[in-house]
Amino acid sequence: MTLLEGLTPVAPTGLFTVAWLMIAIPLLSAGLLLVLGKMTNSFGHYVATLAPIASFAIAAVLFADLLGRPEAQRTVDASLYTWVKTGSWTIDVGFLIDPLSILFALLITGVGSLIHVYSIGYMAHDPGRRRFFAYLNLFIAAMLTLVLADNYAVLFVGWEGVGLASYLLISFWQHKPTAATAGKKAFVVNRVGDLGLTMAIFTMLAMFGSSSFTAVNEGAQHLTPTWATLLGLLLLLGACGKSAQVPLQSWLLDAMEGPTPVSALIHAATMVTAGVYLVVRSHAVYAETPAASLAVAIVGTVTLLAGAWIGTSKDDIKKVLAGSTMSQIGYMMLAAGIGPVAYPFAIFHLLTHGFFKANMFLGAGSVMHGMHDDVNMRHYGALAKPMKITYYTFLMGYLAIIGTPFFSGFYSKDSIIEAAWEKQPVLGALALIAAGITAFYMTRLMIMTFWSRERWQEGVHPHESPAVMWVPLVLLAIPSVVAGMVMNSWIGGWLAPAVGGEVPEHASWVPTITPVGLVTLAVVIAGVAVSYLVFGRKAIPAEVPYTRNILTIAGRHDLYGDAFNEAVFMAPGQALTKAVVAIDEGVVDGAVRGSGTLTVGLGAGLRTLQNGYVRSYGLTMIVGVIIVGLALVIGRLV
Amino acid sequence: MNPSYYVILAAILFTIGIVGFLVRKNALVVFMSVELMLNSCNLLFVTFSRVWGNLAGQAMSFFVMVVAAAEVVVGLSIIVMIYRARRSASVDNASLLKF
Amino acid sequence: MTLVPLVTGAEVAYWICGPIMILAAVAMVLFRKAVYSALSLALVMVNLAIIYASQDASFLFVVQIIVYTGAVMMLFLFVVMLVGVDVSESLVEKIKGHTIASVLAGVGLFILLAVALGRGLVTGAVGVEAANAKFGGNVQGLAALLFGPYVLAFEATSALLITAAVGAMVLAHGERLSPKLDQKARAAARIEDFVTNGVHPGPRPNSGVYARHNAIASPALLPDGTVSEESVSAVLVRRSGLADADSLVAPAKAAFASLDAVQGDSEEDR
Amino acid sequence: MLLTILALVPFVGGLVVWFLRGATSRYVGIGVALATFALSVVVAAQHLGGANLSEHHLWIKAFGAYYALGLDGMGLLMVLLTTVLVPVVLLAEPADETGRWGAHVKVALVLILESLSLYVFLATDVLLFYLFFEATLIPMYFLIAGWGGAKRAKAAVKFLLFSLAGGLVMLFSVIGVGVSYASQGAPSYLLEDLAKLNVTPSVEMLLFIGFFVAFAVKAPMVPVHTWLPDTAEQATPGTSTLLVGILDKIGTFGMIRFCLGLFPDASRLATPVIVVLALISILYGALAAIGQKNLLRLVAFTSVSHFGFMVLGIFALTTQSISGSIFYMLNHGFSTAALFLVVGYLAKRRGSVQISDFGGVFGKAPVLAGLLLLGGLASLSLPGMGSFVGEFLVLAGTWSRYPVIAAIAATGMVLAALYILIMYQRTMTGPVTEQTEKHITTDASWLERLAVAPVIVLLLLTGFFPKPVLDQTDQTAKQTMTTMNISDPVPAAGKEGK
Repeated sequence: MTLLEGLTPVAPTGLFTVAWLMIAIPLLSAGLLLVLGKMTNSFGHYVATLAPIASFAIAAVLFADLLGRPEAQRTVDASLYTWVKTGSWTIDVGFLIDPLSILFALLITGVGSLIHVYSIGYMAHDPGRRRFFAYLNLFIAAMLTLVLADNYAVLFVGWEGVGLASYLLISFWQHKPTAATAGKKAFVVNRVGDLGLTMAIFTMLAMFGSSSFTAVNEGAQHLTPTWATLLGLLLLLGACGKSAQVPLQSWLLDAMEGPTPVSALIHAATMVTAGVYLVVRSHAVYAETPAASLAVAIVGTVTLLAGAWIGTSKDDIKKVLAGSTMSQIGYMMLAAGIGPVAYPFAIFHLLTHGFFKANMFLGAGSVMHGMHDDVNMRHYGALAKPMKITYYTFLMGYLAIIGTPFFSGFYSKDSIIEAAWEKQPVLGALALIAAGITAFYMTRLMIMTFWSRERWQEGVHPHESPAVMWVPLVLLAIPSVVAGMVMNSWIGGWLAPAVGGEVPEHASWVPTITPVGLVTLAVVIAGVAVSYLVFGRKAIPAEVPYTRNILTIAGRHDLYGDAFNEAVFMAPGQALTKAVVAIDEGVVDGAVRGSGTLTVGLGAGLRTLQNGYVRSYGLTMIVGVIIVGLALVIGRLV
Repeated sequence: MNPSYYVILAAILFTIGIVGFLVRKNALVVFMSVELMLNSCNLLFVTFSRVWGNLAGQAMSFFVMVVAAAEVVVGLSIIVMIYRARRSASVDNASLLKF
Repeated sequence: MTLVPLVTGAEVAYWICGPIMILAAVAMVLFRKAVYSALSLALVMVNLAIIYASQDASFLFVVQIIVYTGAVMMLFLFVVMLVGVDVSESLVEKIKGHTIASVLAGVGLFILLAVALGRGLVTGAVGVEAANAKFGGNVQGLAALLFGPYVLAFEATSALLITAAVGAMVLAHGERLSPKLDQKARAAARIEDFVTNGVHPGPRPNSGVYARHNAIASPALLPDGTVSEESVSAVLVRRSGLADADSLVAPAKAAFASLDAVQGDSEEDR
Repeated sequence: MLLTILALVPFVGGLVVWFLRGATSRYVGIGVALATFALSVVVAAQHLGGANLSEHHLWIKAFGAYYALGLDGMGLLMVLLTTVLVPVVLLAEPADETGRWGAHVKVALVLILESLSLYVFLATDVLLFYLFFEATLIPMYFLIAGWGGAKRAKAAVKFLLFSLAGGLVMLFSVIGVGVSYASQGAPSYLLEDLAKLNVTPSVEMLLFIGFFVAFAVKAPMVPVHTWLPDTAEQATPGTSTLLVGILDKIGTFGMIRFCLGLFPDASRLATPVIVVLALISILYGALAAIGQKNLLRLVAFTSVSHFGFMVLGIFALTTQSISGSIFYMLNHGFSTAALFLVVGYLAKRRGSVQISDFGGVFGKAPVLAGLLLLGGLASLSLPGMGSFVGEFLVLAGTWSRYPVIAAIAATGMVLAALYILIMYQRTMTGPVTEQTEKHITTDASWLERLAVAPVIVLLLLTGFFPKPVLDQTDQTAKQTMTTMNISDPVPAAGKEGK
C-alpha cells in the first residue's frame, strides 16, 4: 500500500536532531518572563517576539531540507527521550517532522511571529504586556508540541497546553468578569472534548499497546469495525472541542473576550484548527470506519452552516469573524470527513484560512484600536478612508474568504465543495449554500465597517495604526492573496504520503472550470448582491433594529447553544452538585454524627446511674457481686 | 457443734451489715455496718480455723482486726473532716461524684 | 498450760449469743440515733467474742473485747460525740426504691451465700485443740504463725498502723483553706471594692442620736435633713422597717419651738 | 542501620526542638528536616545503587514480631515524599504562637510525625507497621487540636475517632493474620512470611476487609471520608498538607502492600465492589468540591476525588494502573501541598477561607494568584504536571480492563476543571473587591515563594521526566502483579494480535 510507505520514518539527521528547539525556545522564553517577573518588564516582549521568529527560522530550514528530499524520506521521527515507560507501554517524547507537520509548524511560527510583532503595538499600553507575551510564547510552544508530536500522548500534552494558553489569554483581562467566565468556559468545554481524545488514546493503548502514529496507523486495519467507529467518534469528540464544532461550539464566540491578537492567533489561525489536524492525522483510523467519517462530515457541515448563520446576525465584528471561523473550520472538517481525496484540501483550506482569517482578525484589532476598543459594527462605517492600510489588507482577506477567483480561499474552498459534491452530494449542496451565506455576511461586515456612512460615537477619531501593527497586516495580506495560487498545484502531492491521500489529477494554479465551480461562483455573487441590496442601499441603524425574523433572532443568540447547555448540563449539574453537598452534610456525615449522637445519648442515659449517692453505687456493686457469685455458683452447679 | 450454724450466723450478720450499709445515710452508722461485715467474716475465719484444725484462720482474723483498726482510724478522721467542712455526716450530702 | 474453756458448751453459747447478736445487729441498723447504733454494735462484738471463745480462739476472744469493743467502738463513740449525738437522719429517701432494692439485694446475697457456703460445708470439724497444743497454747500457736510464716505481713501491718495514725492526725488537723487576711489586705480589698463597685470605703454612719432616742434602730439624718438608710442595720430595717425620723425629731423641734416662743416673748418684753 | 538512622533523626530532632524556644526552634526544626531530606537522598542513592538496606531484628518472639525495615520502589517514593513535604511545610508556615501550645511544640510534633510516617513506609513487619500506623495519630491529633480554627478540637476528635475505628478493625485482621500464620508453623509477622499465608477463602476475605476498611478510612473513600473536610477546614494548612499529603497516602500504600500483597485472592474477588466504590469517590468528591464554599474544604474534597483515582488504579489490577496510582500518590502529595499552602497564604492575609470573602485577588497579588493557579492546574491534572501522568496511567490502565468504568471515571477530569476554575474565578479574578483591597496588601513574600517552589518544580519535573519515578513504581507494580498472579490484558489489535 502506498498509504503506509510515507509513514516509515527515517532517523533524524543534522538540524532535525534539534527540532525540539522549536518548542524549547518559546517555552524557555515564556518561563523566563514568568519566573523573572517584573525584571523583564522593559524588554520581555522583544525576547518573546524573537522566540517564535527563531522557531520559524528552524522550521523554514527544516522545510527547505524536506523539499529537497525524495518523497519516501520526508518523514523524520526525532525521538528525544522516553517519557513514560510502564508495563508493556513505552511512550517517547518524539517529534515527527513530515510534510503535514512542517506546514503546520510554518503556519504557527510564521503567523505567530507576525502576531507577536503586531502585539508589541497592540498591547503597548497594557500593564500586563509581559505576561501577555509569556502566554503567547507558551501557546506557541504548546501548539508546536501538538503538531510535531509523533504520538498521541505527547500530542495530548500540546493539546491541553494550548487549552491552558487559550484559557490564560482569553481571561487575560481577568478583571472583567466576562473575560474570566469566557476563559473558564473555553477550558471546561475543551476538557469535554479532551475527554474524547484521552479515551481515544486509552483505546489505542489498550488495542495497540502504543500511542505512536506509526503503531496506530499500522494497527488500525486490525481493529474490529465497532472499535474503529468508536475510536473515530472519540477522536471526533476531541476535535469538536478544540475546533469549536457543534455541539461543543459555544466557547468560541465567548472567547472573543480575549485581546484581539489572541483571537487571531489562537481562535482563528492555529489552535482551533487542531481538530482538523487530529482527524487528518488519524486518517488510518477513519479509513476503517465510514460511519465515523460520515459523522465528521456531518458535524463539519452542521457547524459550517451554524457558524455562517451566526455570522449573519452579529453586530460585534469579532463575533462575526468568530462565527466565520467556526464556519470555515466546518469546511475543513467536512473535507476531513469526506476521506483521503479531500484531506489535502482540508489542510490547504486550513492554511489559507490561517492567513486570511488572521489577517482579518488583526485588521479588526486595528479597527478597534482606532475606534477606542469599540467592537460594535453599528458604530463603525466609512472606515476605508481614515484607515487605508487596514482597509486594503482587510479587503484582501474578504476577497479571499468569499472565494473570489485567484484569491487563496477560492482554491481551497472550491476544492472542498467539489470534493463534497462528488462524494456526499447533500453535504456538498449545503456547503455550497454556506458559501453564499459567507459572501453575504462578509459583505455585510465590509459594508458596516468600511463602506456605508460613518456612525462613529462621540469623541472617536479613527486613525491608522502604527507601523508595528500594519506591517504584519500587509505581510499577512500577501499570502491571503497568493497562497492559493502558489500551493494549489503543489500541496496535494506534497501532503499525499503523509495523510494517505491520493495525488489529485488536476493540479495547476489555473483553476479548472467545472460545473460545480461555476455554480459556487454564482452563489457567491448572489450572496454579495443580496447583502448589498439589504445593507448597502440604506443607512445602517446605529442601534440594534427590532426584528421578527426568527433566523436573525436565533443567530443573535448563538443559535441558543448557551441556552441549551444551560438547560441540559448546567442546571442539572448545579442541582446535582447541591444535592451531593446536601447529601454529604446531611446523610453521609449525618449518619456519622447520628452514630455519635446515639452514643452520646446512650451515655447520657447511662450516666444518670451516676447519681452521686455512695449508697447507690454500693447497691450497684452488691448487685454486681450477686451476679458474679451467681455465675460462679451456677457454673459450679452445671 | 456443727460449723454450718456459725456459717449461717455469719451470713446473717453479713447481710444485715450490707443492708445497713445500703440504707443508712449517717456516715457513722454506715461505717458501723462495715465493721459488722468485717466481724462476720472474722467469725467465718475462726469457724473454718476450727473446721480444718488450722490456726492460720485465726491469724487471718487477727490481721483483719488490725486492718480494720487502721481503717477505722482513717475513716473516722475523714468523717470528722467532712463534718467540719459540711456540718453534716450524711453520706447523701457528699454526692459530688456524679456526672 | 492446759486450756480452760471459759464457756462450757459451745451450743449454749451459740444459742444464747446468736439471737442476741442478730437482734443487736438489726437494732444497729434501725436505731435512728448513732449512739444507740454504736452501743448495739458493741453488744454484737461482745457476743462475738464469746462465740470466739466457744470455738477455742481464746486469743481472739481477748483481742475482740479489748481492741475491738474497747478501742475501736470507743473511738466510734468519741466521733459520735464530736459529730453530734443528736444529729438525726433525714427520713426522706432521695433515691427511689432504694430501700426495697437494698433489702432485696441483701436477701439475694444471703441466699447466694447460704447456697455457696452450704455446698462447701463439711459436717464435722477437726477442732483446733491439736493445733493449739502444738506450741503449747493458742497464743503460742498464733505467735508461731505470726512471727513465722506471716512475719512479713505482720511487719507490713505495723507500717499500716503507723501510716494510719499519722494519716488520722494529718486529716484531723484543721487547716486554713485560705491565708489569713491582714489589715493591709483588707484595706486594699475595700479600696478595690470602692473602685470597682463604688462601695463607700469608710465606716458606715452611726445611728441617729435624738433628744429622746439613741437606740441603734433610729436612723441618722444627713446634713440636708434626709434620712441615711446606711446608718441602720439592714436586719433591723427588714424586721420592723425604718423608724420615722420625723417623729423622732418632733419632740426636739417642739421643744425648740417652745423655747423660741419663750425667747420671743422675752424679746418682746425687752 | 541507615534506615533506622533515617527514621530516627527527625524523632531525636523533634525531642530536641521540644526544649528549644522562640525562633531557634523553627530554624533547628527546618535544619533537622533538611538533614533528614539529605539523608533520604543518600538512602535513595544507596538503594538505587543496589545496596540492600533492609534491617531485621527479632522483637517479640512469642508473636514472631520483628523490627524489620526495608525499601521497595513505592516505599522509596513515599519516603522521599515525606522528607520533601516536611521541610516545605515547616518553611511555609510561620511560627504560630496562637495555638494551644508554643510554636516549638508544633515544630517538634511535625518532626515526630515525620519520623513515625517514615517508619510506616519502611516497616516490613505487619505488627511493626500497625504500631506506627496507629502511632502517627498521636502527633497528628495534637497538631490538629493545637493549631487552627475555632472548632479544631472537635475536628481533631472526629479525625481520631474515624482513624481509631478503622485501626481497630485492622487490629482484628492483624491479630487474625498472625494467629492464622502461627497455626501453620512458627509465628511470624514478617511480610515475606505472611505472603505465604494459606487460609480458607472466607477467612482471607474477612482479613482482607479488616485491612481494607482501615485503609479506606485513611485514603478517604466515600462514605468514610467525612472526617477529612472537617479536619482540613479546622487544621492549619500546613497540618492539612501533612495529613493529606503523607498520612492519607498510608491508605493507598497499605492497599498495595498489604491488601494486594497478602490477600491476592480476596482482592481479586473484591475488585468489582471496590472499583465501583472508587468510581463513586471520584465523582462524589468532585461534585462536592464544586459545591463547596470554603477553600480548605474544597481542597479536601478534591483529594477525596483524587484518592478515588488512586484506589481505582490499584484495584484495576494492571501494571500501568498500579504504577500510575503510585505515581499519582507522589504527585498528589505535591499538588495538594501547593494548594493547601497557597490557601494558607491567602488565609493568613484575609483571615478567612470562605470563597465569597475573596475576589479579584489577582489585581493585588498576581504571584499568589499564579501560585494558586499552578496548584490548581496540578490538581486538575494538566499535562506537563506530574499528576497528569499519574491520572493518565490510572485511567489508561483501567480502560484496558474496564473501559466503561474508565470512561465514567474520566468525566472526573471535566469536573476537576470545573471545581478548580470556578474557585479560581471566584477568588482571584474579577474586579478587586473592597475586602480584597483592604486585606490582601502584600503579594507572596520571598520566603513563601521559596517554600512552594520545590513542590512546583517537582511537579513539573515529574511531569516532563517521569521515567525515573516510573521505574520505581513499576518495580512495585510488577511485583504486585506477580504476587497476584495476574497479567496485563494483551493489546487486542496490536502487531502481536495478527
